[in-house]
Amino acid sequence: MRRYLRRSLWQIGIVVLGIATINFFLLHLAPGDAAEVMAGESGAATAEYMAALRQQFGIDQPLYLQFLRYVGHLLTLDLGYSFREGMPVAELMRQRLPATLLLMGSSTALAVSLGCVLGFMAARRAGKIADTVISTLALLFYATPVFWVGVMLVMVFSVALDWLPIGGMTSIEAGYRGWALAGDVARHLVLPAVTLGLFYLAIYTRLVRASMLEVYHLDFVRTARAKGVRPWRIATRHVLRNALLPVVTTLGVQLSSILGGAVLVETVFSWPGLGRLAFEALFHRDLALLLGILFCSSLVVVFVNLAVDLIYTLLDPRIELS
Amino acid sequence: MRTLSRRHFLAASSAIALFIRSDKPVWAEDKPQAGGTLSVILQPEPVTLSPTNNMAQPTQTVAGNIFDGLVYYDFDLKPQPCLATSWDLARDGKTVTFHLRHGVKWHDGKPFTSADVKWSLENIWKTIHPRNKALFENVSAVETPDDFTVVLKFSKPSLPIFSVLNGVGAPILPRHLYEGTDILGSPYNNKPVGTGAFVFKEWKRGEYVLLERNPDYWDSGKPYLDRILFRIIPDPAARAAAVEKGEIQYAPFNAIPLRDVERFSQLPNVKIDRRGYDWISPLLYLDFNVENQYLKHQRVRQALAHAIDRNAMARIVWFGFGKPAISPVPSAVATFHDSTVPQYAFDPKKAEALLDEAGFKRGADGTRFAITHDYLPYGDDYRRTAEFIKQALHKIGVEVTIRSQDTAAFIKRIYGDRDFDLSLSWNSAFPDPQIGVVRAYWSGWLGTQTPWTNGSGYRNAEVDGLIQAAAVEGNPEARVADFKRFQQIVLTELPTLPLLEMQFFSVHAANLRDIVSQGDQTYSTLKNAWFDGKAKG
Amino acid sequence: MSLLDVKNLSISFATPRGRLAAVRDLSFSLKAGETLALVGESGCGKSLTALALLGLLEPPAVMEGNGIFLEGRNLLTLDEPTLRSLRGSRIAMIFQEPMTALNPVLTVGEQIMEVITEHEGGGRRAARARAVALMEKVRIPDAERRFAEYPHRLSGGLRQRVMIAMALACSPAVLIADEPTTALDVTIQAQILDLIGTLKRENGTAVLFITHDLGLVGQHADRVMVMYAGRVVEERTAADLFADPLHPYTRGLIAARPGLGGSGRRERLMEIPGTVPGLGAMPVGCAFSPRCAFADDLCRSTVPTSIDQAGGRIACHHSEGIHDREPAIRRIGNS
Amino acid sequence: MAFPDSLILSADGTGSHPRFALLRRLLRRPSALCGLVLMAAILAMAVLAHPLYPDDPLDMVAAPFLHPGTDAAFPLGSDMLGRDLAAGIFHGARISLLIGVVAALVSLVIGIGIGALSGYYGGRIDAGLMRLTELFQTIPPFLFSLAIVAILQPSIATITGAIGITAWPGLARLVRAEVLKLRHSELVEASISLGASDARIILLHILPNVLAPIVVSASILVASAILSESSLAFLGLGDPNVVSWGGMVGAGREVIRTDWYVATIPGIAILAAVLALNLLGDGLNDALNRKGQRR
Repeated sequence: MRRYLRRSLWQIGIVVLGIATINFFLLHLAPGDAAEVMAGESGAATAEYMAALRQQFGIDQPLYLQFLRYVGHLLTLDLGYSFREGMPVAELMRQRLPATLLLMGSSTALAVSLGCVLGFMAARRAGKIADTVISTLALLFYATPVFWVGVMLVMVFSVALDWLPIGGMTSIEAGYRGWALAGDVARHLVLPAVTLGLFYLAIYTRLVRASMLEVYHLDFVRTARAKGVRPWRIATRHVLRNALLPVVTTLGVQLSSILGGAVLVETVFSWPGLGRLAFEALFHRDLALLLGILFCSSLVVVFVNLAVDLIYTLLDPRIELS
Repeated sequence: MRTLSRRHFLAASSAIALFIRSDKPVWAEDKPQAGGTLSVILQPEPVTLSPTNNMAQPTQTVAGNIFDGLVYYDFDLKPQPCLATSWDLARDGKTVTFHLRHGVKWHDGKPFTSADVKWSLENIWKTIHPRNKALFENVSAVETPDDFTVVLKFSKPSLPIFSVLNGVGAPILPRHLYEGTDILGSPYNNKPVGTGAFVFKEWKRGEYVLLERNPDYWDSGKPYLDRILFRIIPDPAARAAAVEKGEIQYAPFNAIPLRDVERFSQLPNVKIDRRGYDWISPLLYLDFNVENQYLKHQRVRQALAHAIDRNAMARIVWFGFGKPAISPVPSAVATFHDSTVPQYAFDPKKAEALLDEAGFKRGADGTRFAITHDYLPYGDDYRRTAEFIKQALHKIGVEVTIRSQDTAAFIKRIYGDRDFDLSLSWNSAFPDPQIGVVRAYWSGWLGTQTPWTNGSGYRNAEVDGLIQAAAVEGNPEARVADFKRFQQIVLTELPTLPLLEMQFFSVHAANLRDIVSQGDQTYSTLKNAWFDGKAKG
Repeated sequence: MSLLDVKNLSISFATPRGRLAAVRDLSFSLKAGETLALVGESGCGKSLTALALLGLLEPPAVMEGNGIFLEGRNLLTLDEPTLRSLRGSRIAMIFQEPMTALNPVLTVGEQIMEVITEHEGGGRRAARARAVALMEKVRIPDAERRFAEYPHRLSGGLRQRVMIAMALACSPAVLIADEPTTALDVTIQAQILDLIGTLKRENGTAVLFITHDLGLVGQHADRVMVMYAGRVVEERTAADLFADPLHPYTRGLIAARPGLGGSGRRERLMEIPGTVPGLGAMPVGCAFSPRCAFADDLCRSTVPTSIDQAGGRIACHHSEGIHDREPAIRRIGNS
Repeated sequence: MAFPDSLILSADGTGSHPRFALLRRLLRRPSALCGLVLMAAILAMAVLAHPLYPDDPLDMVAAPFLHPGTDAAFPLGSDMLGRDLAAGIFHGARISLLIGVVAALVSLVIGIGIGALSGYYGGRIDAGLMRLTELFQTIPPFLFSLAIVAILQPSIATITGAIGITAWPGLARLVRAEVLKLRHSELVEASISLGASDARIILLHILPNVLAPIVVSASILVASAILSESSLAFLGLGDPNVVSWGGMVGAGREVIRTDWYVATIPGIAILAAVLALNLLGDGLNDALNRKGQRR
């Protein structure tokens, strides 16, 4: 176990350093720098002003120095300072991270739980009407562009029916506190979480269905039948439990892709999350910020995968960490 | 449909104009009511809230509520007293004296004095302010005989400064918080302390900026609103939905898709207002890279101008929010605008003839030559303009490849690498051509890689001379004459094709009154705005 | 009285090109305390038969017949819930591969308990105690500790003991053991078969012992059915069969047998020339005729019916004269 | 139900060509048939684009915002600049499919290459390549392609490349696992002992046996590339010089509230394409995969 952890941490180190390197140099390939963006947005600029900005941002130095300094800071867990936003990257991310975790967490929870239920139902009725309906729906969710779903949900549930807010995370002007605030955030969360969740719901539904059908063909299911175990219990205790293993694996792999999806959903719903922040940082050439976000998201991914490995050992006694 | 109806266009615009005028007399007698929270769209999220080092619209829109200026501009763009109660201009135009308002306090309680103005001028306007540096260049000394008097001494007359003295044009920062610190890196840039009607409360990145009523505001009884909540909503369709639903009561700067505006003008709960943008006078233009092997020929540039139907562009691409521009000095800047300049009516035949004359005949495949077009990446309207131009030039045998990029890449390409053929952009003309217009033509900017300056690479000694002469001309009539001559030349040689005088618009809730009360409203304070009847909040 | 009576059972696959018969007209009965061996090469239909008896056939396999009577109740007419209640309690099965036949993510104890709780209900604690007792009964050493082990942690022999414990948990009337020892090595094999035999005697259980290995049959079965291509070709008492096999196929099997005790190797009966025909390619007459040294035109045109003979039943046109043709058999055996 | 495959095969196709057998197995499932028909329709659109709409689909030929069905000459209506949506859909089929297929090819080449090398050689090479794969899996793929497109500037080539270059890790892992299974098979061991070169073994003996999962993945890769392209376009990173469905959706998103059809019609085209490819993928999976057949 300890060896496993040590090896994992070592691997994390390599991966994270790799990410920092790739991103750093990729972004330096980009034409234009942060000073140019700020000058551009401000609609006026003098050469002196731009030089002052560049000096302030530290982007007037040679590339390798910038890189070494960045890596040096990373090693001390200092993510740097976003000059564009005028605050430390860590602080910016601390402000945005909860929103992203909430969105990703709730949409993943929705996708996995409902996906398991639907996939389970479809697998138990494989080839029947219910299966066809569920499988078709899942495919439709999968095939529909996420942002389109989002905009349509807003049209229906916010504009036409006026049940849910259009966007944002809270009704700031209402000044809610405590439970009222939680309720308010929950109301704001529904549409973005559903939008983002539907796509992954489709994936998990299909995955669970396929996985269960595969497990249904395994010998131990036949044994359970021969033992006279009730079909429901076979489905839940014998089949589902084994079918969940690939779901857990997929969960770890999908986590990083869900952050990409978050960019779209956060755009549609003005959700103040990291995905959108990363997107904007990219266009603002805010290297420190973008690197910080990618760095942290990869950390999260890596740690979730570690957790997945641990969960795996709980779910599947055959696997042992080594 | 390209044969279009100018009639339709006129009818449409006058209908909206009518409707704008109709609301004023009805409400003028109403007594303002206090209270309520105003939700405003802020798009995109500002970089900083300090108006000193960022001229971007979102920064200025927020800062205009926090910082009062020496003056504000009325609908005729004449300066009106604000922090300066009066001012005197010496006969030789070289000395200006401002008399400051008494009893004005910074939001942290410290008194506002002439020292703040002097410090701001010396440390900001003359040095780091991207636009004012050139205007205040000739200030040789600033004297503060007492706490409420500021005297500016100029080495040469500098009339254009009277067009930039509002809260964001010549921002005054609290000296006691900034002096001796790194101004660009000051923490107060993100939690600004001003003298204005609203006090900065909170900026939650990616979500909102919250301002609260300044209870100690010098203009007693104002502001009427309790709070202003600037909300950041990245998706245009979502912004439109929020306005329609009433979650947002004020959306300045074309914050919702142009197409929605047509529909919104039918809605009872929403009003559309095109005023408040007079001070900035936005102009959409197309830069020709005069170093390009085709575009270096004046006839080619003129031919391309004839090929673009700017009426259709205004009507279709900009949904009528704009009218064809004939000069880089917009017609709204009436004093300086010259309506007798050479004009380039939509005439594809003439365009083709000019190209033939220039020696660029259609090849076997119908193509004369191929060029690229980089458009300002500020949204779909600009991209559609580029697509419109591509198709228009295609008709006369010029193949255009549109290149998309983000802002940083665009600026580097146009002003840094100069690796472009056509480039679409807009800028603010401002009330005096010296501020916004001449930068695109003065050859002194060439080689400095400064954004939003001379993009075409144009060089004309006479034009340079006129620009420099007007800058230090003390006689207003002589300045007007200089600028008219300037317009004649640049519209003949056409390094830059003015496309449209853009008409920005604001959308606001019908029960929100006096949302526009000044010519520089959209960069200024909302202290006059109030909610009618059941106020929100 | 017989505990299990199978009457004219046929199993076939529904394919787009019509039905393909896999088991034809199978009839037998099984008495309390009796072990009946069903012997044949892989693919002859013996495993299908086992599943059919449990009612576990799945499409496209279908069965029909005049009845499968388990303690007098016709399984063919019962609904699924009733069938389920009989499976595991009145008729149980031990599978061939104890590794894959056990759920990898449940402890062996839980899997044994499950039979008890599913069929008899009762508290978990009581079920647990019984499960441990069962584990002891099948001679799993240190049963209390092994209860909480996962299958992959146990040896093959222990796993098969777990399977047996599961099968016997509710004292079934009939136990089907489908190649219970194929996956085990020889020493364990004997232990497991002895265990089954002992338990059978203690409980009066009827055992249907399915195997391809004639070597095991002699010691552990009372009667033997030899199956070829879906049909029973010979049914005799074990003693009779080994003393005097009457069907050419049986004779081939016995002759090819590598000495008593068997080795459990998977290379099966290579000594009989030819291969078992596919379901879609059945010969018109006797299915064995292409491989049979005695086959004549009659064999190749008419399917032999099963006739009572020599204390058993044999389906061969020439079984009565088989001894006259002895040299031919020897020739097969030596080739 | 477990019964030997040999039985079914001998029962099923007596000597028919295996490729037709595959097709027949595909056609037997209604969902795969659906996918096949849809895909054929989309291909037909791509082929017929030029004959039916010989003019530039970017031309402004109609009045702007002509709703579908109001003018027989423009059955799907026109967009905000008066471009014929039907012409756009037909021409867009070519570009969208091109982007999807080429991006998938890029992923396939990288994914198969890395997966095969990793699985075949094992050891250090495996460890190194798997670290690289993890690296690419850790960076959110969409964000990554977003960054690449933004930096290299949107054009059909950069969009395609960026999608392709970020989509391969899953495939690489899949191929690696399959290769690992085959690496020690008798066939491969025999080839090695006969002195066949590694390249020959990988190309001739291993990859053909991994073909089934690769074919299935390929169809899904094409589908998700088409989706990714539309997402990029939604965020304003499309190529304005060509008509693609994603680009059309992106162009229509501003008016999605007022003129829903402008974004919805190309959206439906994307949905149809992705649906078709997935149905085909599922069908192929069932037809190629023995396990799937057992149901």
